[in-house]
Amino acid sequence: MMEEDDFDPEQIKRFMFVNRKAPYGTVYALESLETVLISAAFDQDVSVVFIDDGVFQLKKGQDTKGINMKNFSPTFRALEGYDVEKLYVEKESLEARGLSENDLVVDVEILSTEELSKIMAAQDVVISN
Amino acid sequence: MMEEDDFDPEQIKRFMFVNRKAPYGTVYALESLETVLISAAFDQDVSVVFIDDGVFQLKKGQDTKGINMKNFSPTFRALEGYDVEKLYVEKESLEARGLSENDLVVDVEILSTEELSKIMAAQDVVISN
Amino acid sequence: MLHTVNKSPSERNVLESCLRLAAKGSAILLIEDGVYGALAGSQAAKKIAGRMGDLKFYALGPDLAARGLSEAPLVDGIEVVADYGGFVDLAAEHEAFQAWL
Amino acid sequence: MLHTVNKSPSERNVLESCLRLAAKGSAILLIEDGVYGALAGSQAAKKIAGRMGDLKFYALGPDLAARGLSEAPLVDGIEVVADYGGFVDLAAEHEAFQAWL
Amino acid sequence: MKFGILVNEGPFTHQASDSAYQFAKAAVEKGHEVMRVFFYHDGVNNANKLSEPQSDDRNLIKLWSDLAQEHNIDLVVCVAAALRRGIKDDVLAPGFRISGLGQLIEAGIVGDRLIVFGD
Amino acid sequence: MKFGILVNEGPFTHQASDSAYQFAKAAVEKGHEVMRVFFYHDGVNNANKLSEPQSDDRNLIKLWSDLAQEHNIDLVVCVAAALRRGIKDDVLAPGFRISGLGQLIEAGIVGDRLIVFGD
Repeated sequence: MMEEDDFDPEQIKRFMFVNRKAPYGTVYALESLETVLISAAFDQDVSVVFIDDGVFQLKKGQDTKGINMKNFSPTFRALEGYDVEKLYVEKESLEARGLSENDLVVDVEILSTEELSKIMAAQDVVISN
Repeated sequence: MMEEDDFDPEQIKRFMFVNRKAPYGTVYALESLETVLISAAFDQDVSVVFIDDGVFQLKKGQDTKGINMKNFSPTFRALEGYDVEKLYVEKESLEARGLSENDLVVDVEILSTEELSKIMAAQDVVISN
Repeated sequence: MLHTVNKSPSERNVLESCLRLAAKGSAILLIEDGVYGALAGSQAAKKIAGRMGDLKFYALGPDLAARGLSEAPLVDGIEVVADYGGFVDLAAEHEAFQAWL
Repeated sequence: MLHTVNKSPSERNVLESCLRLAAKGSAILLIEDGVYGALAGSQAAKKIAGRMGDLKFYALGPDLAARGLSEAPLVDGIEVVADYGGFVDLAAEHEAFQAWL
Repeated sequence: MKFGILVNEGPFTHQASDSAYQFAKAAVEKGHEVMRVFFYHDGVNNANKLSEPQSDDRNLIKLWSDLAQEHNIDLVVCVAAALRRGIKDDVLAPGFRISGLGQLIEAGIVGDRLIVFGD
Repeated sequence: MKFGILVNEGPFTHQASDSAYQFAKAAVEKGHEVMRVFFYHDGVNNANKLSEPQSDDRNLIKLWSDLAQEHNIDLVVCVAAALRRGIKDDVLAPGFRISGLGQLIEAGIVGDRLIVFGD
């Protein structure tokens, strides 16, 4: 963890984007993804976390024609091309919703609550919505 | 319950305003109260219900100076002057929050879930927020 | 009475409150994020099943599809409403309407 | 890490998620409708008490007062932060910040 | 049948306005009347004509304006909620008008059903 | 200490903007620097100068403008979120500017803390 006194503008910070909300019912999931894409240009240590209903953002098979919105779930697959490769999903959140890794549109790292808790505690900047 | 076919514009309808949200964290409680006040001018059969966190709207002793908002809880006492006299509180919601009738700013009718359920089912127009 | 529930049952207490207070004989339509409540096997599924005898349950098809749930197993007895026209029909058939928000 | 929770625990699952994932040694400040979580005797109170040993809990005074809770009994061990200056102090003392929304 | 509709949330942030629009459109397509859509709370932001969504996204403000024009639907924005949130005649999209909360109560009295969408 | 602040919700509907304002005010009063307040999602509505609350209510837009002017705080409205919601230069209150999401990331990099308020 960075100390106040020796802040170095060249130093890379750990940015974590926390997604706890389902897609489409609200716009937070989509607009958070837009922020993640922008953050990629800043050469920081970026991770994106999906917990609680946020895991539903990654569900395969979304078809939004009937609600007249844009299906943005394919964009998660584009993150790798932006060098955003740390996608974390909490195992407990996934299982509580009857989902498994095979149900997700993109490869993610599935973590226990304790593992995720440690990673969250090590962040410099946490952006939630 | 009114039938479609014999709608009479002179007939009085049952309007119920349902409050499920706490005050100040969001504006719904305040703006719902503004609607109740306006509805009083229309000579309808108006009731106002407080369930779940909505019961917190009626808590005595609110002091909003520190958050720079207007304390609107005294307005509930003014409802009687507008002939809005049916204020219902669900007993279960009140007790789950450790509150009793003495904690409330205004006289209300405290109903069991079953009693309230029957009254709700008999409404013509339900306005929630 | 037709009730709508538009919140995920794992995020908020909306479905729970609706199930507690909806009177026997009324209908509940799950819309928007409320359709997550229709998924079989969850905590919410048990609560819905517990009132399947005296309430009628629906879930809005376009909202299920948007969330990738068209093929997902739903609680037994929940009827999928194909489109917004079906929502309108339900609203017309029932004498009044209550949104649980 | 300083965490804030701004939702009532009876309406949403925010406090619960925060308690599950906040790492040992971090602090949790209840603000806005989150201060209802500080009330003694509730379901949430038990969950907070269960982590009182390894987390530090605070509740924002102005938000308690606005909701008529200045005199209400709080969960043992929750410290009331007198004003927004106290919130700023907490944010400065902890190396990072996470809002649970 | 005569429907009134209440929209409590603004465009984009919550699905409420989308759902209400789809409901209203389906209702008129089925031959029902949508006598009024009342916009309250953040719902008043649905009337902001400056809104300019991305080209591949739906434009809810325009959708409402067009539906209202085509089917003679009364789109009413609550004056008190709108003043707070800066929705005034300067930015009002076609087909919307600003009026009082009484218009909501009236929709409840005159309409056969009041359908509510919110957060 | 150098604070960045993120506001995710508009004025009045959620307490987020109030809490953020009180935090920012307290921070500068304690001698800290608030380098930037970034308005995202419905937060962009905090910049709408047409907002006219009742006379006995707080005017959050004016409070933000005044605080920014007094303490030289950079108030940045996200351009993408603002376009969707119809917040443009025509209605922008004094002290606010419209810019990209990069300004939020930059606040995270340059500031010592990023404090987030939302729904």
